[in-house]
Amino acid sequence: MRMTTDLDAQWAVRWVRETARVVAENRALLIDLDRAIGDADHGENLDRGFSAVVAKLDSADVPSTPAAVLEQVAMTLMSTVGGAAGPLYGTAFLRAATSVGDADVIDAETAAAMIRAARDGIVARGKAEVGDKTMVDAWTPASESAETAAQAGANAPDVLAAAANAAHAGAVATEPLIARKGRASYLGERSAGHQDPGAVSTALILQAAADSAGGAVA
Amino acid sequence: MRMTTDLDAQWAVRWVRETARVVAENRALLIDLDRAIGDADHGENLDRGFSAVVAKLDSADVPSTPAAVLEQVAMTLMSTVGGAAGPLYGTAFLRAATSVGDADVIDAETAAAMIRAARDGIVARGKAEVGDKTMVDAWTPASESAETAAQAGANAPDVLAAAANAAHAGAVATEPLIARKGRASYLGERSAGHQDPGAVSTALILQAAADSAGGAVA
Amino acid sequence: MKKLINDPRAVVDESVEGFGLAHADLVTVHPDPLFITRKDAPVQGKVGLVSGGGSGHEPLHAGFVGRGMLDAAVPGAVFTSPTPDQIIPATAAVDGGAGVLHIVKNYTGDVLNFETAAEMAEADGVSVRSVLVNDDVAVEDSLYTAGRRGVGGTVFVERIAGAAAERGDDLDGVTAVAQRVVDSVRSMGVALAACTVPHAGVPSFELAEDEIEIGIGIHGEPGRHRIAMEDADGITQRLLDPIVADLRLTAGDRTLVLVNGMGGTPASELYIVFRKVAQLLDGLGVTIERSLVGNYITALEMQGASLTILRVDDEMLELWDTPVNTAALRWGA
Amino acid sequence: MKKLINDPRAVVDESVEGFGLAHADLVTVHPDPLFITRKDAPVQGKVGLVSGGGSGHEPLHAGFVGRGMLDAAVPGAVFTSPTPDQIIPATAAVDGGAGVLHIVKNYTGDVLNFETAAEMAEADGVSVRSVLVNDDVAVEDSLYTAGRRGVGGTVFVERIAGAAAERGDDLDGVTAVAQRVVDSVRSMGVALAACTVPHAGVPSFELAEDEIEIGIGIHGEPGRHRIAMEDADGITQRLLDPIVADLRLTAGDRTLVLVNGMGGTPASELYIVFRKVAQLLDGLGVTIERSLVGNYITALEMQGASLTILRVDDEMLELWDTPVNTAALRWGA
Ligand SMILES: Nc1ncnc2c1ncn2[C@@H]1O[C@H](COP(=O)(O)OP(=O)(O)O)[C@@H](O)[C@H]1O
Ligand SMILES: Nc1ncnc2c1ncn2[C@@H]1O[C@H](COP(=O)(O)OP(=O)(O)O)[C@@H](O)[C@H]1O
Ligand SMILES: [Mg+2]
Ligand SMILES: [Mg+2]
Ligand SMILES: [Mg+2]
Ligand SMILES: [Mg+2]
Repeated sequence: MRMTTDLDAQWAVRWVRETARVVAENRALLIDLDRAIGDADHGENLDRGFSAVVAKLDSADVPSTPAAVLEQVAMTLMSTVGGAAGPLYGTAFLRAATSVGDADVIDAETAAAMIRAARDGIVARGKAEVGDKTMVDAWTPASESAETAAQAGANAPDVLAAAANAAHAGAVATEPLIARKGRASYLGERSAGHQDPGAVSTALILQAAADSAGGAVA
Repeated sequence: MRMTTDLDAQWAVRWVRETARVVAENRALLIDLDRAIGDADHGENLDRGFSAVVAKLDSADVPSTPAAVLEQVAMTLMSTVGGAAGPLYGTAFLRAATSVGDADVIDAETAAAMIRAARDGIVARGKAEVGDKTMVDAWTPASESAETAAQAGANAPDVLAAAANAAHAGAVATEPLIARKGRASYLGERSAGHQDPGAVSTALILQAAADSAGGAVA
Repeated sequence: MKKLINDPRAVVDESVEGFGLAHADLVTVHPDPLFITRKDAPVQGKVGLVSGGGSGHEPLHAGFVGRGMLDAAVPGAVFTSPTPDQIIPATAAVDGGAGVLHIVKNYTGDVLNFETAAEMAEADGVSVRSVLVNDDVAVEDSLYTAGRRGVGGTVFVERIAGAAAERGDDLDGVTAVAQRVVDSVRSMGVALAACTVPHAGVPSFELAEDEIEIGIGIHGEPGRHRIAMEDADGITQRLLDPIVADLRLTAGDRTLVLVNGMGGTPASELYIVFRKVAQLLDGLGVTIERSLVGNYITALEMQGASLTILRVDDEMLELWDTPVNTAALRWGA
Repeated sequence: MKKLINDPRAVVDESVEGFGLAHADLVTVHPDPLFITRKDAPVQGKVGLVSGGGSGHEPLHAGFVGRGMLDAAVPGAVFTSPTPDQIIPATAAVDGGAGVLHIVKNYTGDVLNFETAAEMAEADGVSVRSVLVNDDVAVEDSLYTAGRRGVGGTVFVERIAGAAAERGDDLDGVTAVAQRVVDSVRSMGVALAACTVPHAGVPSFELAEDEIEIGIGIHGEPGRHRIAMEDADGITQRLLDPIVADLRLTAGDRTLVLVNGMGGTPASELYIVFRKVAQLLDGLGVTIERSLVGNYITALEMQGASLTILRVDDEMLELWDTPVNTAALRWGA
């Protein structure tokens, strides 16, 4: 069982390629969400970033551990995305890589710890709290659900699936909130009524993680 | 008969006041015509000019001869209208004044000569020929019809009415023409299909002259 | 129509008043009749330079009043040439005894009003010469038009003639330099969207989302023809080609280039156009000695650009580089 | 969307390339990673000034690179802050041994990317300080926002800190001057019509024909509230009041005023706004010592304006008046 469900470097590669695909597919949606309460670049920024990530994977030898893949993703995002999302997602992938260490495969608990590390990195960089209408509102329930699933004995793919589901719900739940961090906060009460673009992209990224692992997603 | 139909200084005053009125009334029309093949200011320019003419009449003793009234109109138009129409109409009224001399009243022949002088002044300033799609295309038939009417024994009001009718027809006839003078000439063939704003305003001005004289206009 | 204005009829007066307040160190605004002179006018012994025209082309002309450029600017109503009763006192106010040059853009209204003013100023004892700027290659200079329009080339004429006047050239000399610039400068413009004249209240023409107007002037008038939208490089080629042809530019020629915004175009787009102009001229072996990129002669908030190229010689370049101190063009001071 | 561009993704690269070609005497463009330095960088012994941010605000920042202002500008994608891998080499390239000041507009993205870059540049042995510009009074500086945005005040910070660096102040001194400007400058903006981000292709918001947005920033984002269209004098009052209140301007205060166009607003309208600002400040007994009116920090082709007021003292004014030679701000040189 362990042999088939733990996550290796190939999974990490599939994850980022799948992320690039869904980000490209949802580029216009993310731009539109950001247009409503921000500056209309979130979809473009992530598309540019993950395209670069894929280009990098295509051009060089694929790193041999999941952490090495994630670190390469982190560096590429940091140097190509820009804006708020660049450093935040960059930090998330960097912390995720660090938390995984030099293991060849990621089991359920490590997967949950990896998501927690990513989430904590974002909070450390951006200082947002739950309810501020940011990607933290997707990462925090994702991390909690992942931990719950891991404790309940789920395998790694299912841990990711739990995280993805919670992230989706968290993203949807940002709609009525009034933003208190990031660009949307300038709008005050006018920020209510729209989902946060970063929370939505977080859900897409975690969904890609689960899909690449073959986890059972609701 | 002569006592009642010849045109005195009061007629000249009525003429310019009536012109101010119809120009204000047709301001948007003249702007629109100029917007199509020029720069959208003809109505505004004439409205500004004739408003100033009226203000001048209101503020000072009314000159005692028709020529003196017309000369005052000429100077005011020259200093308030600007653009192509300012110097052209200014010259027209100045030449009209000169042609009338210091007579107290204008009879039919003088009226025809006055229109001829105005028309010739415009041609001298602007160098346009009939068919160039300018105000000359209204003034020229107006002047010819006025002369024909005067030779046929019409009284001064009817001379003006003949001029006004011909000016109207001349203005309408500019529609299919391709402009060769003024701003509309820059459009080349695209200038066809619109009446020339200056020809239309000429018809309005001559119509006002006739109306103020009580001439029988068709 | 949404504009940062009060009464549409007060636009020019209020705007020029604000200009005078913002640049009180450079200019004096004479309110009635309206004209603007450089602070230290008349400069004794120097030829005075007067230009003017309809408003709505800012910074032209008031933005070019000051040392090394114009002595007076005479603004008319929006897109309407000024009247002689403004031009005459402006001319008198800048006559330092060496006479005055009128720089007139070739439009019937401008020509007629400046002509009248020049005659009357002469009658008042001022020596007046005129040059007609007619650089727009979109308009054929033929029997069938009022002649080519004066557009972006005006900036070069005002600057280089202004430098010649500052250098101390006499009236004939300044006139000759100005005429030399007129003879060597050509322009071509494009509009992506029309402008709205305040007193008209509606756009001067309507363009579909995929149409542009080629060969536009600076008065919101429609252009020579309407074509399907193209990319910046394609449009730039369309602006450049007729200028190169008309000026007969060939390898070894030296030029001064203006990529001008019509008022509503971001600077970033103008630089994309300049990039292509530089590449294309480089390909022809033509050198760009100096350049300007920005809003220099506009049509209110029109979206679009124009390209102006002047073939320069050593003297023009030397004059170009002398100090100039105006609201919109400044160096060496 | 109609723009003078080629590929929407190449807008920044091509525009900066054109900028470099047009101002080859002033700047060097480093293409990959993209940043712009002043021609003679690094100036030995002088504190280096680096600023940057999303593109689309031109002439900010590249237009302010040159003597007496910035040593380097780092442009991100449109409305997107640049990345550390651009900021780090830009910082290194302008370090003349006296350290480098980062001038950062207060947006989460800018703050995070410059923070990272500063840390890494420090690790590489460059002394780096930062100032955060946060002058926009439309945004409450409270627990409930990301803090006030950096807008027009940036121009004053870059200029005055740049002058201090040119004067030879050390890194602490330049930082202190910059911080003093930040502490004394406030801004407020209005939009009449939105802009269109090239990669988005649709306007960033929709306004009815009789609506305006008050309290907008420079990223095409909606403002604090939407009100019915007013005349220029009324709008100007709305921009001025919160600034006067926040700065506690009172009779006898001396100021530097910027009436800034957002990219699609004619200069004539900006001067109408300036006229009212001058009248209102005069009524308060507040002096305008110097002023700028024009497009200095834009949001693509947005229609609208912002007002920035800096309370100045003798030293700031003296620094302001020293020579500056950049593409967009130039005097005494
Ligand atoms: N302080 C913060 N902490 C966490 N997430 C943040 C913070 N600020 C912004 N974000 C996230 O970043 C997203 C915006 O990213 P993006 O549009 O790429 O950057 P920018 O706001 O610089 O244009 C927001 O939707 C939000 O989820
Ligand atoms: N050379 C000319 N001769 C006669 N009339 C002319 C000439 N040029 C222009 N016009 C007339 O002037 C009218 C335009 O006037 P107006 O719009 O007030 O001035 P402008 O063209 O300067 O904006 C044209 O419709 C035309 O009738
Ligand atoms: Mg964004
Ligand atoms: Mg007209
Ligand atoms: Mg006109
Ligand atoms: Mg952004």
